[in-house]
Amino acid sequence: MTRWGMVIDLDRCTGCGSCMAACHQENNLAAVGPEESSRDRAFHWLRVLPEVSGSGAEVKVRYVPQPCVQCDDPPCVRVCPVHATYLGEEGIVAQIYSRCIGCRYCMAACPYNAKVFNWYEPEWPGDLKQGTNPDVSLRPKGVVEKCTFCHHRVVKAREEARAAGREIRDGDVTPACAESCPARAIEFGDLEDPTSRVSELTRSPRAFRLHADLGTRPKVYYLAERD
Amino acid sequence: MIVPRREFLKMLGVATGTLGLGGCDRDWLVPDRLVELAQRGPGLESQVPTICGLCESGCGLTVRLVDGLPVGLKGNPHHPLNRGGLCPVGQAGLEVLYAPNRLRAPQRRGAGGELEPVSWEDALAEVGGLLGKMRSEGQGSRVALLTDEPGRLFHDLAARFAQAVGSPNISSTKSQGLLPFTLTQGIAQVPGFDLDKADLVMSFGLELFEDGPAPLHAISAMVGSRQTEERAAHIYAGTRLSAGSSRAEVYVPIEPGTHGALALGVAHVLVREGNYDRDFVAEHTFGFEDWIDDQGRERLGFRRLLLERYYPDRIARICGCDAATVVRVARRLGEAAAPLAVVGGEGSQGSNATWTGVAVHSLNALLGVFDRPGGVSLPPPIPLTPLADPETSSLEQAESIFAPGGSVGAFGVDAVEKLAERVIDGTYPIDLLIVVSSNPVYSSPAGQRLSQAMEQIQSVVVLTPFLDETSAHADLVLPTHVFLESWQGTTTPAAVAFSTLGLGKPVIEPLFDTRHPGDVLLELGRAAGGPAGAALPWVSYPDYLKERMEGLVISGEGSVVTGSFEESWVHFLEERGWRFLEHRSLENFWAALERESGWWNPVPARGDWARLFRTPSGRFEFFSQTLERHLRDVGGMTADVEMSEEEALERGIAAMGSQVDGDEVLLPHFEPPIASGAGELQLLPFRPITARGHLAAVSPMVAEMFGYPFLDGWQTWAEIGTDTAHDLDLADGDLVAVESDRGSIEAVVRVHPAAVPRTVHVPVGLGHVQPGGVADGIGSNPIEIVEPIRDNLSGVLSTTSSRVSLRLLRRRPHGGPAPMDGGH
Amino acid sequence: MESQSEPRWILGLQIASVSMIWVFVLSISAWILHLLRLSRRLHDVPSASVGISIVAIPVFLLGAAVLTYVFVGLRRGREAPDESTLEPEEK
Amino acid sequence: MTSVNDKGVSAGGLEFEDQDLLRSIEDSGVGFRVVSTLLCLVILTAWVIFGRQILRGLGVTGLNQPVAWGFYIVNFVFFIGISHAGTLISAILRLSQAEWRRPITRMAEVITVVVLAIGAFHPVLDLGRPDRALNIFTAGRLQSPLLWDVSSISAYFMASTVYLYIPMIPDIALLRDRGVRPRWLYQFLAWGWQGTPRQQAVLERAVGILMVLVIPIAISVHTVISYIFAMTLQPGWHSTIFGPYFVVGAIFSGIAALMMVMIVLRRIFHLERYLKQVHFDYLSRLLLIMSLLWFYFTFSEYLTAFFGNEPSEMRVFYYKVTGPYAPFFWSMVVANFLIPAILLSFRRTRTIPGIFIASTSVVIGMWLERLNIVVPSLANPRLALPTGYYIPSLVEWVMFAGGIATFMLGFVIFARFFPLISVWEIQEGRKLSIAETTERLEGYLPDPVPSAATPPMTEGG
Repeated sequence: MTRWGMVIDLDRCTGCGSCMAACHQENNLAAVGPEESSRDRAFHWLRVLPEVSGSGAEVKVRYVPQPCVQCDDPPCVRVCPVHATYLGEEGIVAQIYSRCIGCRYCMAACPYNAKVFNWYEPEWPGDLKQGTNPDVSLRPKGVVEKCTFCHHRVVKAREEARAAGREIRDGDVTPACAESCPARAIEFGDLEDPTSRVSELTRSPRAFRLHADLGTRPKVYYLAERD
Repeated sequence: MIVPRREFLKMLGVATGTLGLGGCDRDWLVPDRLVELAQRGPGLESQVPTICGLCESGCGLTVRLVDGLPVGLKGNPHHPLNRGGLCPVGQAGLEVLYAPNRLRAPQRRGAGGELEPVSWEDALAEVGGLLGKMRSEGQGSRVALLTDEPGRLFHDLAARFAQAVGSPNISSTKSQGLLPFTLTQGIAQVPGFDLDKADLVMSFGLELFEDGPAPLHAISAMVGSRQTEERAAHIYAGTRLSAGSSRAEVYVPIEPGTHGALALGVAHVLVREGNYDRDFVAEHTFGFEDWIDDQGRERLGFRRLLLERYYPDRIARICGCDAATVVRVARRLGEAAAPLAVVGGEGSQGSNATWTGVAVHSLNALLGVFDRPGGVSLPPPIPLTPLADPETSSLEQAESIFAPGGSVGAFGVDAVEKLAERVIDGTYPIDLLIVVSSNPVYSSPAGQRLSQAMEQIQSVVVLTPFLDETSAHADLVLPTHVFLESWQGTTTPAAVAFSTLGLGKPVIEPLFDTRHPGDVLLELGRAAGGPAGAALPWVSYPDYLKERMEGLVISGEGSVVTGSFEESWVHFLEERGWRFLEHRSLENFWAALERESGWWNPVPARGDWARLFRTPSGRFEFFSQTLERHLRDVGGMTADVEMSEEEALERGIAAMGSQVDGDEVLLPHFEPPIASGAGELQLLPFRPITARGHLAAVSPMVAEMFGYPFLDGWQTWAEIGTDTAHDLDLADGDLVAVESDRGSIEAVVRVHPAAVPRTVHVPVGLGHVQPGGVADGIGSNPIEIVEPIRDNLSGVLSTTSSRVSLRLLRRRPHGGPAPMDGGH
Repeated sequence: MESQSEPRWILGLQIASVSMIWVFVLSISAWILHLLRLSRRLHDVPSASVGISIVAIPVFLLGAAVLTYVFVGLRRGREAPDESTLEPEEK
Repeated sequence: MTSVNDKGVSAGGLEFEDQDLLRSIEDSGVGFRVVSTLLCLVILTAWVIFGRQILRGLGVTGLNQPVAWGFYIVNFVFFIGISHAGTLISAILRLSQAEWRRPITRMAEVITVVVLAIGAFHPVLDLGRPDRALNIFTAGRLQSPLLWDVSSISAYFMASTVYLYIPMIPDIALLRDRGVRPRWLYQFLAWGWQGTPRQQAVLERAVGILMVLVIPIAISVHTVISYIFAMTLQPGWHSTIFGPYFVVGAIFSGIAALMMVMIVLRRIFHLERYLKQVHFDYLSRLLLIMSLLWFYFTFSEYLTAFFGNEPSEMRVFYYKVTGPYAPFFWSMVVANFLIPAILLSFRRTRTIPGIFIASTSVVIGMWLERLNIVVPSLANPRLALPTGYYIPSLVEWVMFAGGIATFMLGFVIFARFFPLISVWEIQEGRKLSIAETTERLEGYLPDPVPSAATPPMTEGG
C-alpha cells in the first residue's frame, strides 16, 4: 500500500509562486476578488509563507510553500461531525464537498490553517469556467475545501497502473505544484517505499516537519536551507 | 472500501467532466459549439506543445486539451528555456484566453469619440488605403510603428512592413540596455550569460529569479536542472530583498543607483589582491594599464583608476554598506570557479544605468569569464532565411524619427519619449501610428506625453486583444489573437547563452473575430497595394515563418528539442554527425517543430574573439575608444568651428554632462545617480514576477496573488524598510499616497525588514484602465509619477530617479502584526 | 364534578403525548447506538466519545420513565376517596 | 366549585391570598400584546436575515480566514451557559432543602428551558450548509465533540423540560380549577391533578429523582461544550482546566441572569411580597462566591499559559492582554470580578439596584469571556501567518438581538399562561415549612439531657 508524501527543499525554492498558481489552475480555485480578499477571504490550497528570522543586517527571510501537510493523525478528521473529511487509505486527508455541512470545526482545529471555506458561491467572470479542469469538481458555497495532493491525478494514475496490470507505485503521480516548480524543489512520492526519492530525502539531516511536536505526523517534509 | 471514499471519488469527479462546465448561468461569449463540445464531448484528451506569449521570455508550454478545448497549461519539459517550469503568469494563460474583456471585433472611434464596431474589411481597407496614399505621395515617413511583440521573427516582418510602406520609423518601446556591451565589446546585442554552468552569479540590481528577460530560465539553469549540491549560488546587491533574492548567499543592501560603485569596489579588491585573470586581461582587454596614445599622450589605465579612486572605504561611503562586505564579496567572486556578474532591474534603470552596466561588465573582464563555460559568450546565430531586399529602393529613406541626432550626446533615444516630443513640437509630423502588442501609455515614463501626441496624430491604429490605456487613444482598435489562438515564432531572449527558436502553433481556433498581428500587417501591405504588397509576398504569418525556417534546414545547425532538457542535449550531440537525418526537408523540419515547438543550438562558436569583441582594438575595452570617438563627434557638432580632438572631446563630455573628467569618463567609473523631486524617499518601481507581460492584469488569479510574498493580492503596495516605517510612523497595511512632483498614487504600506532605508519600492502591473477587465482600476501604476530623468549616454528614460514622500491616508483598518512579522 | 368531566379526547391527547415522548427517546437512543456502530466501523477514537454518548441513553430513558411514572401515578391517585386531603403528617 | 376545598392548596379557597401570582395570567393587559408583537417583529427580522444568509452564503458575516468562528459560536456558548442558571440552581436548592428557594425555582427552570432552546439553535446559524444539518443524524461521527454536544444538550433539554413541567402540575391544576382559559390547555396539562396524598407522593418522588438526575447532566453539558475547544490543539484552547472553568462560568452567568430576570419581573408583576430582599441577599452571596471562583479559574488558566511561555500560547496571550483584544479582556475582568466583588461585598451596595447592576455586568462580562475564548485563538495561527481580525457584521448583531428577543418572548408567553412563582410551593411553605423546619432545626440541636420527667419530643427530623 502506497503512502503519498511530499518533500519541499527550501534550499532550492526561489519563492517564484509557480506552485501556488499551478494549484489554482489545476484545482479550479476561483478568485474571490478585491473586496473579499481585502476581508481576508482570499484562499489558496498552497501558499508561499514568508518567515522572517533575525533582524537588522542579519535579517533572513525565507519563503515556505505550504500545502495541507496531510497529517497521518489529522486533527481536522477527529473533529468533523459528519465524516466529511477523513484520512484516505493512501494517507491523503480528503474532503467530501457534498457532505460537508460547513461548521468549519476542522478549520478551527487545523494547526496549519490548511483548510479554507467558500464564504460565497465561487465566481467565474466571463468564460473562465471554460478553462476549468474537468477532473476536479467545482465547489458549492458553504463548504470547506483543502489541498488533496492532486488526488484526481492519483486516481488517474491508479487506473493506468491497473490497466498495465500492476499496483500504483512511486513516481506514477506528480501533483501540479511539483510539476510546475522550475527549481524542482518539490518531490512527491511513496513514503512506504524505502528506496523512493522522497523517503530518501526524509532521512536527510536537513529534513524537518512543520510543528512535528504536535504529534500530527505530517507527510509533507521540508529540507532546511544549507548555508 | 468504506462508503465515503466512493463519494470522494464522485466529488473529485474523475467521470464528471461536465461538472466543471455544467450549470453555467452566464450567457456565453464563446461560440455555443464549444460549450456544447465541452459539455457533451467524448472527453478525449491530448497534449499539445506551444509557446507562451505572455512575456518576452517565450517559455515552452504543454497545453492539455479535452475534445480540443484547452483545460490546462504546464511548462514544456522539452523546452530548453523553462524545462518544465512555468511562472504564475504563464499558468494564467487560460484566464487570458477566456477573459471577460476580450475584444470581439474591430472598433472604430466614431464622431462622438465612442468606439463602434466595424468590419475587418472596412477597417483594413481604410488603413490600407491611407498607407497606399501616403506611400505614393512619398509621405511614407509619416507612418510610425511601435511593437513589443516578442521575438526577432515578428520584428523582422514589422521592419519589412515599414520598409514596404516607406517608413523608417519602427521601434520597440523597450530598451534592451545594449549600450554597455556596445561600449566594451562593440556589439549591438546583449551577450549570453551561461547560467547553466556558472557556480556563482553576482547580480547588481537584477532580481534573477523574478525579473529580467527570462527568470524561469535563470531558475531552471541555476537550480532546477542541477543537484542541490551543485546549484549555483548567487549574491545580490540592491535596495530590496525580493522573494527570489532572499535565497542569495549574500545580500548587499546599497543606496539606490550605486551598483556601479560597488562593482568598481569589488574590482578594486580583485585587482589589489591580484585575484583577477591576468592572462585574459593581458591578451583580450584594452586600457587596463596606463598607455600612450598615438599622439604620445599618457592615458589613464583602469588599474590605476581603480586603485586610486575606488578603494573599499570610499565605496562603503557611497553605497552605504561596510567595506568588509565589499572585500568579502570580492574574495568570494575571486575564489569561485565560474563566477558571473550580471546587471539589470533597478541596476539598469537609473540615470547612470549605462555606467553601471559598464562597471559590472568590466568585472566579467577582470574575472576573465569570456568565451568559456559558465561565462559570457555570444549565442550562436539563428540561421533564419534572410529576407530578400524588396524593390523599395525607389524611395529615398528619410531619417528616422527615432534617430538620436542633435547635440544631446546620447547614443540612442527613448522611443516613446522621442516620438511623443517630436510629434508634439511638430519637428517630425506623423499621420499614422501603428501600435502592435504594446501598451506604452501605461508602461513608459513618457506615457502621458505619448497620449497627448496621439491626440495630434491623424490616425492611431492599435493592435491588441484587450482595451487598455493605449487603445483608449486609438482611432481604430484591431483585436488580435491571444497566444493560444495564434502562430508564434519566438527567438532567444536576451542574455541567454544558447540560441533557441520557438514555434507556437494555435491550440484552439480563435474564439472571436480576431486576427494575428502578422496577418494584419500582411493584409495592410496588400491593401496598400503596389510595391508595398509586393514587398510582403506571404499569404499568412505561418507562411512567412515557414519561409524563414528554411534557413535552419539548409544550415542544418542546431536541432529540434526532444525529450527532457538533458535528453535533448545528448540527442543533440549524437546528431552532430548525421544531422540531416532529422530535418532533411523543410516539411519534416516544420512537422518536427510543430510537434516539439522548439529548436535550439547550445554550442557557441568558441575562440571567435573577433566576433566577441568588435571594438576598434578588437579587445574588451575598459577604455572605450568607441565612446571616445562618439564624444568627439558630438563635441564637433556642438559648434561648426574647426577644433582639435581634445577640444571636441571636452565639448562632447560637457554635452554628455558627466560628473567626472579626463580619461575617467572613458573608463568604467561611477556616475552619481541623479534624483529629482522634493520627497525624502527614493521611488524604485519594480516588476514582480506576477506583473510579467502586459496581459497579466486580466487574470483574476494573478491579480489575487499579485503580492503573494506578503500573502496579499489585488492591491499595489509600497514596500519600505522597518526603520523607514518607524521614522515615518507608518505601519504595515496603512494606506498611503505616494507623492512625487508629477503626481500621486495610492498604495498600501508593506514593511519588509530588509529594504534599504529611505527607499520605497512600488510594483508595476496593476493600476490598469481596462474596460470590462477584472483588474480594471484596481491598484495603481507607479510609472505615472516617475520623473522622466534621462540617461545621457543611452538616451533612455530612468524610472528610478524620483524622490517621493508618503502621506498617510488611512491607518490599517484592523490591528494585528504584518505578514513579515507574523508570529514573531 | 370538574375533573371527571374532562372530555375523553383530552385523555387521548395526554396518552398520545406520553407515547410521543417514548418514541422520541427510543429513536434518539437508537440513533446513538447507530453512531456507536459507525464509529466502530470507521475505527474512530473511541474512549471519551463512547462514554459520553452511552451515559446519554439512560438519561433519556430515565426522563421518559419519570414522566410515565408521574402520569400513571396521577391517574391512579385520582380515584382517591373524597375526603382525600393533604395532612401535614403524611410522609 | 372544587372538590378539594378546605385548608390547603384549594383554589377557590376564600382565603386565597396569592392573587398577585396569577394576575399576569388571569387579566393579561394590553401590555402583553404590545410587548409580544414587538418581540415577534425583532425575531421575524432575524429570521429574514437568516434566510438571506442561507441564500447568499456565510460571507454576509464578518468571519474570514483564519477567524472562522465568531458571534454565532460565542453566543452558543454564552446562552448555554446562561441556561445553567435554572435547573442546576433550583435542583441544588431543592436538594439542600433551602426554604428560601420556593419563589425562585420556577423562574430559574423557565430560564433554562427557554435559553437552552435558543443556544442549541446557534450552531445551525453557524453552518455554511444548514440544508445539510441532518447529515449529523445520518452520518454523525461520535468522535467529534460536536456530537457529544448534540447528545448531552438534548438530554439536558429533555431533563430540564420535565423538571420544569412536573413541579408545575399542581399550579396548572389550580388554574384549571379557577377556570382560566384556554380551558382545554390546562385540563390537558394538569394530568388530572387533584392534590390527593397519593398524587402528592408521586409528584415528590418524581421531583426527587429528577433533581438528582439533573445536576450531573447540567455539569456534563457545559463540560462537553468546553471540550469543543479543549479537544483541539489550538493555543489558548487546549487546556485541561476548561471543563470546570466553563461550568463555573456557566453557573456564574446563570445566577446573574436569574437575578436580572427576578428583579425585572418583580418590578413588572409587583412580586415584592414574594421576592424579598433576603432572596436577593442569599443569591448575591452565591454570585459573589462564583465571582471569586471564576477569578481563581481565570487566574490559574492564564498564569499557566503565561508561565509556560510557549510561543504560540504567548502570541494568543498578548493578543488578549496587550493586543487588539485588550479592551475586551480587561473589561471582562472588571465586569466579572471587580464590579460584582465591590458591589456585593458591602451591605450598603447590596441593594436591589446594586445587585441588578452587578448581575448585568456579570452577564455582559461572561459574554465577553466567551468572545475572548473563541476569537483570539483563531486569530493567532501557530504558523507565521498574519494575525487575523474579526469585526462582526450587522447580520450577526441582528441574529444576536433575535436570540435575546426570543428569550424575552419565551418569558412573556410563559408568564401569560403559567405562574412565574410556584403557587403551591409557596402555600406548602406557609402551611408546612415552619413546623417542618423547626423540627429539622431541633434535629440539629444536641439532645437535651435525658430526664425521666420529660420524654424526648421527636426522633430527629
